[in-house]
Amino acid sequence: MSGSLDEMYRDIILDHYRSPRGHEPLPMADFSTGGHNPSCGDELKLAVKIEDDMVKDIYIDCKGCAISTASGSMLAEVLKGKSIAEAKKIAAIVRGMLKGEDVEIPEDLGDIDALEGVKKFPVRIKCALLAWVTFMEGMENYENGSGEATTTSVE
Amino acid sequence: MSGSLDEMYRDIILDHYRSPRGHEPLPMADFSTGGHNPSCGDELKLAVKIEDDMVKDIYIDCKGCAISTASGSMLAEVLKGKSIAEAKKIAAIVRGMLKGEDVEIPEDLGDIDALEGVKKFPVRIKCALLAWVTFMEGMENYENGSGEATTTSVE
Amino acid sequence: MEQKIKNMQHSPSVGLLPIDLERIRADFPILDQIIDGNQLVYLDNAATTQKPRVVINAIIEYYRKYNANIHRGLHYLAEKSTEMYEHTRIHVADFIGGVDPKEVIFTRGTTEAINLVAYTWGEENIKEGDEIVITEMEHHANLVPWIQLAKKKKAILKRIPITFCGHLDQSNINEIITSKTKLLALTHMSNVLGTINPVAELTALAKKHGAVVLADGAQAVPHLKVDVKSLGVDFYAFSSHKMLGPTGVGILYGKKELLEAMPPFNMGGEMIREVSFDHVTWAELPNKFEGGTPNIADVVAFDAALHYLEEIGMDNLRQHEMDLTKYAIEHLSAIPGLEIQGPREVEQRGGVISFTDNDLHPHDISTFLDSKGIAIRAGHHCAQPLMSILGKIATARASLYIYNNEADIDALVKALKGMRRYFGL
Amino acid sequence: MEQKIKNMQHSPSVGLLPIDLERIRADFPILDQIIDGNQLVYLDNAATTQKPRVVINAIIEYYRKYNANIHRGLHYLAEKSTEMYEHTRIHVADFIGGVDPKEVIFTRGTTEAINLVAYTWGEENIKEGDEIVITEMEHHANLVPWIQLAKKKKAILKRIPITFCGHLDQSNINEIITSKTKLLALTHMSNVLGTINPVAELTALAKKHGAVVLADGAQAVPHLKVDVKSLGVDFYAFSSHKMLGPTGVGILYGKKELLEAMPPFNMGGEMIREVSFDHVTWAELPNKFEGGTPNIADVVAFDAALHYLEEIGMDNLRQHEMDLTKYAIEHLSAIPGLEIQGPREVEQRGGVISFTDNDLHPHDISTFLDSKGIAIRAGHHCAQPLMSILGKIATARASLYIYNNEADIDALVKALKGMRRYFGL
Ligand SMILES: Cc1ncc(COP(=O)(O)O)c(C=O)c1O
Ligand SMILES: Cc1ncc(COP(=O)(O)O)c(C=O)c1O
Repeated sequence: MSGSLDEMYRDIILDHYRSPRGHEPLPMADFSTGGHNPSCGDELKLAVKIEDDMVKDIYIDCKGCAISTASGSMLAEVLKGKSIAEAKKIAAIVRGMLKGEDVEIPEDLGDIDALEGVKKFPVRIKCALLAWVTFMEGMENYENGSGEATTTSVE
Repeated sequence: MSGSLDEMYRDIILDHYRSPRGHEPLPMADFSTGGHNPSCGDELKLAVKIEDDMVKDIYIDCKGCAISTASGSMLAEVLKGKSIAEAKKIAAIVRGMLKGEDVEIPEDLGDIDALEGVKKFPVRIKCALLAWVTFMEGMENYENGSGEATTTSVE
Repeated sequence: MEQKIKNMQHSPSVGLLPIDLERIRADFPILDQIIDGNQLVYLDNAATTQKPRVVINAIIEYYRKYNANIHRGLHYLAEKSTEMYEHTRIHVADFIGGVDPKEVIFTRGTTEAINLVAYTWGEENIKEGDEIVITEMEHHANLVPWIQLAKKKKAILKRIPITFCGHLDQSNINEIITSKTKLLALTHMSNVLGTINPVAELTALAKKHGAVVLADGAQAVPHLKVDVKSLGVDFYAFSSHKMLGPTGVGILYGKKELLEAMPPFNMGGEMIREVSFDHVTWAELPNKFEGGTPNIADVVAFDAALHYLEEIGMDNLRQHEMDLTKYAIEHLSAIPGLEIQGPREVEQRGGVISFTDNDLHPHDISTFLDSKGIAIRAGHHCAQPLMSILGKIATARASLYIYNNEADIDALVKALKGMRRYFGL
Repeated sequence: MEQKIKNMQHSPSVGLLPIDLERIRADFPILDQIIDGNQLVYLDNAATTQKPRVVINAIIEYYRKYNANIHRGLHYLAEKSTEMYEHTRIHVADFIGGVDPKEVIFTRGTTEAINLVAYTWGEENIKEGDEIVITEMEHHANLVPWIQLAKKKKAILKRIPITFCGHLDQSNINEIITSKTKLLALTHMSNVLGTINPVAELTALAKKHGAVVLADGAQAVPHLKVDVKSLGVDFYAFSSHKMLGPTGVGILYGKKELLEAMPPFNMGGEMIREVSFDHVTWAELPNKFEGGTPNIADVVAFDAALHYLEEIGMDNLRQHEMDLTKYAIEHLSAIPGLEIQGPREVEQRGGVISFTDNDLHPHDISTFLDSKGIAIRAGHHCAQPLMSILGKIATARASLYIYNNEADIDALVKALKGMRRYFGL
């Protein structure tokens, strides 16, 4: 393998995997959407409550591997309480980082830089990406006023 | 190559190639037919005059290589004057010999055993075969009363 | 390595076999690999197998001494390479039970072999309302072409379900295979469950209704003695790379009458008889289906793979794999949280062992095992519909071949035990 | 051998080149062959080329160290082999002028590449009454698929004729390529005449009428610097085995918009996104067109062939072949009874030299030369319609590549002179 195991499965990742955040159902969500990684079979449900242009609360449930579960959990933790603009910016940064673009992770993003270890495992990058691109697409649909739940895919 | 050059191009073959027999036009033929080897482009015209169940005369013209030309020339020489039954038997023997079957060439067939050298050059066997199978098919059509000229192919 | 071979010699189950596992392992250069400090344990054989030295050498020898384009050449190299290429065809014909070499078509792999049938026989013979029967355990290669053909022709796709134990469920078979069935397409051995299907029996039933039968032998020919004539199938497909041979070579066996009646597939050189701008006639079998320059070197080298398998003996190979599969299933079953798919009885299955962990995703299992030098596969194994039927999003799959030994299984089992600890479960 | 290399060093035309022919020849193990007492003179390069040691070694190395199935594996070998396979794709994209690697599809060869387009783009886009334009000098691979498609769709096949000198005759080109033209399919370099066709120019004309253009680059990419973007073509096909690479690998370049809109070809693993029993969606480019296990080892080794060609430099290679073609045409023309086909000017042609003897059939020529260790090809070269236009039943063809030298030509010329004596002419 290209990287050492502990580089990917850092303690923070394993912690998020074992006790994922954002697991409390969110019945009054403003939008809910789904993510799917056909080549892995991973499936993800995401619901977001918006208030005053803020991401008030996030529900996320991932039937997937440690990486996609932890990544989704981190998303829930980090984006909760952020303004929509901030949340979108952060999601774009994480996506860019995972895709190997030259972006810098702001210091205050807490656990998220633990995802960088995944980059050494090219096949697993899409696992880490799933939650973030699902959020981005869901948010875009919400802002465009399309209330329909869609399914975002990564390949 | 699998055999030595002189094994295939025996003097007898080269002699038949340089002065092919059966080249005199046969205007009153009882049947005429054509042969074709698509992979080589070889083309052959054959006409036969029958009298009293005898192969009275043969015209053969081959636009082909030394082997197919010589083989056709030998056919004209050997089959001329034979009874239909005999001619058919000889053609079958030559075809069998070229196809590697366990047949014996009667001694009185003259030059024909010179064709045996061709067997060492698998790709050239069909060249030697062309005249003989064309004759056999033409004769069969004639005997079945189908007067139409057909084209026989070897592959 | 030393250590492992010693283990083997002490193992009664394998030690009794008339095969010399130590010698066999030494024939496969890649097995000596050290990856990140771990000796390679290769258990991804259902995906592709490793190659013995004789196969690699056959490729080298071909390119060093005989390389030329085949069929039309009148020079020494062209004659030699044609002869070698055609020799493999004769060998394959013999290997699958003594068919006519004209009935053996070289393709890129199983996938192309099945698509060939779909594009030619299928295109001409499947009509609106006809029924195509497949099974729920098909690999995408023996599924997607038929789904698409059925859609195009407005034909009906019916499927034979599977039981909880991973066998074909034949309880309603007479409602599934009927006089409306035009094609039965089924796998001989499942690449997920390991199940060996009763191909001869189902073929006999399909034949009673006049259907054509295609069997996907990608996982069967490498592991079982296969006789396509006694199976009775019309078409049979498999891949060289899954049976010690090079990548890029597959075989379609087809009954002569069917192949002769079918239109050609890839059109170009070698597959024609005569071409003018407005009319084309086709070459005889098998050339009609091998348009263009084939994968000559690898077809030639595949011969060496067949020889190698014959030297071992397919019966010995099968016995070794049954013993090892039994050993593996026993030891894997003892690991808490692990669930094994497919039949338990080794007589009814091959050495493809799919498993899941109650808590861990197969991808994490595979990545973890990789860190110990153990190569398995994780995912849907190109059988997405089967995954949903099994209620799994994916499985981990360890798959065996002739060079695997008990030490490989021991390494797998030991690593899996450590895994749950690593993930804190 | 010694003798020949000495000859080379004395040859001014080749001696001036920035290539070291002696070193190049030493890279090709097969060139040392003694056949029936004669040193091999290999002049059948248009059929297939020989392989340098680096290519053979790349295959060995792949099987000894990296062999695994690609794309889905989460273990070291699978990651490595996927990376190597995809690396070749990037290299090919660069080699043909810097296209998007997604636009590079691996096939078995040129034939499959063209058939892929016929079965997918052609099947969907050619309608009754549409016109497909080809040339009179097409190889069957770029002819039979279009003849059959035209027949099936009731489309019209039109052709660009050739002049006596073996060029495309453009005098009526505006009546041939019109607004009815849906596809222009033409060869970049003729495998019989050697003619290099004005692909960019004709593509521009076809594009004015909104047609799609496919160029058959099987004989061009190995010998010329090709930039598919500046040619402007939509599809471009070529084969690894004709440019020092292994057999069993071909390339289809296609413009992304077209490839994306096309249905897939061979269906099975790796080319799907999601499969259920009644619905299938396709993977993204390039996977959509690479169903099943590809010819991994040979794609990986093709990379070494590209490197080798780049090290020589395509411009140097072309210069060497022009010099040698000139030398060959000069000396062959001086043989009584010999007729050479195709353009005389080496700037307008490649090193494919077809010739006939007034009295001898090409098969006899080829067999005779073979007895001297000289490998040429004789026949219709998979271009039967061109043969009838030339009024020949077949031709003999000597074709050059980078490792050929003047000694090879000298041997050919000497043998041809002896030949007429042998046959008593
Ligand atoms: C001009 C041309 N097109 C197509 C082909 C077919 O290539 P392949 O046999 O590699 O598919 C050839 C070679 O035979 C060729 O010379
Ligand atoms: C049962 C089965 N069918 C078909 C295939 C496809 O074989 P290939 O990828 O060699 O075309 C495979 C292997 O992946 C398989 O296991």
